[in-house]
Amino acid sequence: MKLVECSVTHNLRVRPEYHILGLECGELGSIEPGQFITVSVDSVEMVLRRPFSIYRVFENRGVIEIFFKVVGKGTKALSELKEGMAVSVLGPLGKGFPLYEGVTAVLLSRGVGLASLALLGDKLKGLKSRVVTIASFKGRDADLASDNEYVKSFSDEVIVLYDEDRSSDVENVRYLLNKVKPDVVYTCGSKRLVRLLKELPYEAYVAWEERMGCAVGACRSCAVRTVAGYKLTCYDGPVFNVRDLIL
Amino acid sequence: MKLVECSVTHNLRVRPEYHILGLECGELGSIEPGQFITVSVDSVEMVLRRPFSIYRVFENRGVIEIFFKVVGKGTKALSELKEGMAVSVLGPLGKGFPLYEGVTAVLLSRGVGLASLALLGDKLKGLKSRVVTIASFKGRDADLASDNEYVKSFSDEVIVLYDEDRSSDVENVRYLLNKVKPDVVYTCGSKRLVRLLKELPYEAYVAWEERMGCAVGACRSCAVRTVAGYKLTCYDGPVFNVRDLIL
Amino acid sequence: MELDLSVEIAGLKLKNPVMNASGTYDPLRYESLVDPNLLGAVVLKSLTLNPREGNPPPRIVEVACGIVNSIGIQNEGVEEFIKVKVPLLRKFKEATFIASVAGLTPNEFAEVVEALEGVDIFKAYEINTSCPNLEKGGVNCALDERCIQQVTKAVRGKTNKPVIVKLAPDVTDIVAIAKVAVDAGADALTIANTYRALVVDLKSRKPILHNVTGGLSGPAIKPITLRLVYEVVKALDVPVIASGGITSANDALEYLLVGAKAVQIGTMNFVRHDIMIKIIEGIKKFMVDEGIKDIKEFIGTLRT
Amino acid sequence: MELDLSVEIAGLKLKNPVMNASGTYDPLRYESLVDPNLLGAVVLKSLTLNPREGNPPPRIVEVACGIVNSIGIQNEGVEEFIKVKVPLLRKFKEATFIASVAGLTPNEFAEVVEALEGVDIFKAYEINTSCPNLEKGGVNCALDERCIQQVTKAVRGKTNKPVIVKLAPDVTDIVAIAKVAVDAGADALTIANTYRALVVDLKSRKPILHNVTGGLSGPAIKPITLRLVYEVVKALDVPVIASGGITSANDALEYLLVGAKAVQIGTMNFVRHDIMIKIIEGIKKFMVDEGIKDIKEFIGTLRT
Ligand SMILES: Cc1cc2nc3c(=O)[nH]c(=O)nc-3n(C[C@H](O)[C@H](O)[C@H](O)COP(=O)(O)OP(=O)(O)OC[C@H]3O[C@@H](n4cnc5c(N)ncnc54)[C@H](O)[C@@H]3O)c2cc1C
Ligand SMILES: Cc1cc2nc3c(=O)[nH]c(=O)nc-3n(C[C@H](O)[C@H](O)[C@H](O)COP(=O)(O)OP(=O)(O)OC[C@H]3O[C@@H](n4cnc5c(N)ncnc54)[C@H](O)[C@@H]3O)c2cc1C
Ligand SMILES: Cc1cc2nc3c(=O)[nH]c(=O)nc-3n(C[C@H](O)[C@H](O)[C@H](O)COP(=O)(O)O)c2cc1C
Ligand SMILES: Cc1cc2nc3c(=O)[nH]c(=O)nc-3n(C[C@H](O)[C@H](O)[C@H](O)COP(=O)(O)O)c2cc1C
Ligand code: FES
Ligand code: FES
Repeated sequence: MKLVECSVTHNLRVRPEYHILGLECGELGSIEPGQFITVSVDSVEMVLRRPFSIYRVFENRGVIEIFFKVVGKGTKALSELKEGMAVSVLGPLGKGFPLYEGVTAVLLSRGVGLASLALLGDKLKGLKSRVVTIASFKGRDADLASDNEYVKSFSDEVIVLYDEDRSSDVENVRYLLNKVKPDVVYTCGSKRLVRLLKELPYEAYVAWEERMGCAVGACRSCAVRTVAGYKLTCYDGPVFNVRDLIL
Repeated sequence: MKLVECSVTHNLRVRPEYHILGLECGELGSIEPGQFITVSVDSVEMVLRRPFSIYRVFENRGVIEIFFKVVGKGTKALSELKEGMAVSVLGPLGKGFPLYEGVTAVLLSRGVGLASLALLGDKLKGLKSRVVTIASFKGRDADLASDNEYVKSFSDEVIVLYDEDRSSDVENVRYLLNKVKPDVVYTCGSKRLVRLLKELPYEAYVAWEERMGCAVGACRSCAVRTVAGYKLTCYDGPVFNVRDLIL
Repeated sequence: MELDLSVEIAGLKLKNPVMNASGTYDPLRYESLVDPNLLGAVVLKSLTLNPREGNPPPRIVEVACGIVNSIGIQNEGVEEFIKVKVPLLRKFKEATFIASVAGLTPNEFAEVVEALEGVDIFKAYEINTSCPNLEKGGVNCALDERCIQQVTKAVRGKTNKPVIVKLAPDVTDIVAIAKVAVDAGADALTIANTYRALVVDLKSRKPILHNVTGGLSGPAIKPITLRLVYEVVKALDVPVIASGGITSANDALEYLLVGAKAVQIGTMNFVRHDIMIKIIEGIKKFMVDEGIKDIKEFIGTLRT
Repeated sequence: MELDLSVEIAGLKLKNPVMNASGTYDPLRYESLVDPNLLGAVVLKSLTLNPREGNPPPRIVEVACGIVNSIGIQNEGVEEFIKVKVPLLRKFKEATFIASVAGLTPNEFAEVVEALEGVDIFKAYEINTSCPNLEKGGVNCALDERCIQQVTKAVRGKTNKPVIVKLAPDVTDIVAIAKVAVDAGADALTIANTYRALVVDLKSRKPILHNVTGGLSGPAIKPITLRLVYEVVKALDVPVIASGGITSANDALEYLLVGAKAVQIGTMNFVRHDIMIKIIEGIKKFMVDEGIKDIKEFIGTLRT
């Protein structure tokens, strides 16, 4: 974990409200899929740093990308960053996903939660696992997967679901998972999906999200209830076995 | 007085730490020399608007200029504004200098206080008065008058004084004023100069500076002591007869 | 959709729940920017019996997300106010005026109210208890339950108009002090004034305000004052007007959600001079978006 | 220039006046970013007798220039702490550790101190009085003079190490409560903890924190806590450690100017994780610029 001043290499608006921000940070140390960084937006009015999953890594160039949705003041400010501007980055933080070789894995994402799973898909592909990406979105105009070359590059199959045609209904997701019969499922912080995975027999991990203070395991702000009592999302997680979480 | 969103037309760094900011505000109404505007920098962390004299007016283009020194967080932020950015401007505010036709007037400024007197010089020139500008600065690298074409355009004479060669000493200023024997002297908020003018027999006015809240005469934050009790710098001033002020 | 923004506070009908906070707005000086007829109410600057010249400058300083002020209740005194200012205010025919009353002894509050009783434009009194009490060696009346009681009783004895007691926020137990005011006859409470604060300058090694300490206001204080309003509304059956750090319609709505019947805008009047009008518009927009016809149905609906 | 940054608080020598605030920093988790040996002191997270799991999430929320938290003193209990954590801390050989003690009854504080007495790495105790007092129906001990007195006395009876009582800021009269602590045996005071606050969400119409209210910290509170330190230093002859909204060397220096003997950094440890080191460097730079050789010559030199 390092605290570094990074410089913005690019800030792409991929959809209204969705941005991919490239940050040249030099050597951050080895990065596990599922780990995250925090960035500082402004240190007086907006005191807290914002956490984001590491979406993609360009190791040779010392560049990482985060993929975020504009939801409030902080992400608004980040969406306005221009090339060359400096951003304070802390990371990599937390513990990543367990990786398996030669298995069938489903990445089950909801919305921009895809950002927490992409780097994992990339790694799994390298480990010769079969990657089925099931990505659910509100509507077609929020679809972050269909045109996404990166996601296609590591996915053996990409299944896109929408609320607007009800294909994202839990029952349909259950049906799809049961059809794939994965060895392992990875998901992000949608409570609905985590609940579903708790019911199904597949090994499953989630990248959890909780409001954070320090993001390094010191302040105990980011507690999440597990079968072993409260755990810290930033330090013990953000990746948890879905069966350990008590929602 | 209007509250308008203006757009930055230019932001010139004339010396390290000194900027001229051009603002296209459309029709603000008639502007008297000595009046000021306030600009909003950020409305959460930096709650207060910042007051600046109106330095110059380009009536036909609906553009005004302010001339400011970077002294703290607000002016730092203003110094970083780029062309086309929006700035909230309130003005024109306060009461300006009394104007005289066909007289000999001295503009006696200190540092960036020149910004409060320039528009006045321009007006006096139009009124066929003789304008002697005496501008005092810390050192040659903070000299804002010598190369200033605008100041030269309205001044019949420009006398520049420095601390570094002690030409700005009060006694020398006294000597110079007594040599010019002006009908009226206009100055800005240097206490030392106001004290000197109180001792001299010339009619004299000062553009006073005090910390402000509302800037429109409602909150009573900007009190300045006068022979008639506290007056409001933003509303009764910022221009006062030096003899009315109690320092 | 026909929206009903009106609220009633101790019999006082307001066309909407948005008013200014005392000392931060003057309908005459803001005339070209804000139409006071559109506001829920207009609260005037606090008045004392005799003219007060206020504290020497500097009187205001900016801090992170706020300002600290020590005006010292500069005002012309109630007599001059009635003679000079009231006639000028009459032109705002649709405005609802509330007088703000201050004093250096409990009795002075009563005398100011007495002097104002004949002035028909005032529909209610707000009692600014954050004044030094000279009978008690200058301690802040608002921090002293006994003083709050005396002042409220003294004022209550002089008028049948609604008496709104404005409390200080920086007390150990706001409910206890609120209860004292209510028991002594307050019809409503304004919660709250500014927080005692200090700002110093490293270069000169001196306090920045001439008065040394001052009162903190602005966005910085909102979470604390919101908690105060929450506590009082939960504990007592008295209408509360909220004052503290409101910068937007959302901030105003948060106070209403917690149970305030109306809100006051203070510091933000210095920043965006037309903010009160913007906040009224923002509340309307929220009501439309959320399908709320009557703001009274929204007030106090916090779910805990 | 040879700079002397050392200060002494009730016999406890600190190499410089900069330490962390309890609950906002952990020397092990920050190890790659901050060398705890360089700090004036390291204050650990508050400990209770038994393990406490803390409040359900959300536990933290951002507000203008601050955060509001309700962790609920989640901790492993003093026994587990001594067994597991203390051995790990021993590697920081040059660090000065202060234990933070909490409890749900006055007696519990004493028991925690008793349990810690044998642990040589602790050079002093900070008593976090901002805890619900179960003997008094859960009211916050820090707001109750009687409870402050009982807790201080109970702790004082168990140790000869310096006892630093940490007070709550949101009280009517900080000097009165500080005096109670000092009279009951406190060697020093930490001023102050967080301010009770509330944050609500308009969409869900619910409080954001599961615990409803929480404590406000960060830059927003600095002017208020600075005033508290000023009042206590002026009134009482007791060393004060300041805690509240420090973001920079200048903020730290302002507290020292007013008379605090040392300062604690809390919330800002979340924002710039190496801030305490930066602040120590900034203080040194200020001393060089202003020609101050010994920080003790600067402390308390405010001119009013
Ligand atoms: C481990 C982790 C990884 C994340 N990865 C991503 C990602 O890759 N892409 C993405 O778009 N978003 C991600 N999020 C959510 C992202 O952090 C929030 O959307 C963002 O902080 C919102 O900031 P804001 O200022 O725009 O919103 P505001 O609502 O103004 O933020 C106010 C406060 O709430 C916090 N907050 C708001 N939403 C969340 C949330 N969902 N989780 C945690 N804190 C929150 C903010 O950090 C801030 O402190 C992640 C969150 C966590 C905890
Ligand atoms: C009527 C008037 C006209 C002015 N005209 C000019 C001008 O033409 N050019 C120029 O460079 N400066 C001018 N000033 C001073 C200018 O307003 C301050 O330098 C500026 O506000 C500093 O802001 P800051 O955020 O950089 O400084 P900070 O020190 O961070 O400001 C903190 C607070 O103090 C206030 N403040 C600081 N210095 C002053 C000051 N001298 N007077 C009033 N308030 C102050 C700020 O407005 C702000 O509220 C004028 C001031 C007044 C009152
Ligand atoms: C410059 C200034 C002057 C004030 N004068 C008064 C006053 O005369 N009477 C009063 O009751 N409150 C006065 N207040 C307090 C405000 O009315 C208000 O209660 C407080 O500022 C908190 O609200 P805010 O955060 O919206 O500013 C004053 C506040 C400021 C900033
Ligand atoms: C997340 C968090 C946890 C805290 N935990 C404790 C604690 O366990 N014990 C304690 O005495 N104070 C605790 N505090 C209060 C801080 O120690 C500090 O006094 C307060 O935050 C004010 O300082 P600041 O503005 O620098 O944060 C905590 C504060 C925060 C933000
Ligand atoms: S955010 Fe501080 S412990 Fe997780
Ligand atoms: S700044 Fe409000 S009266 Fe002058």
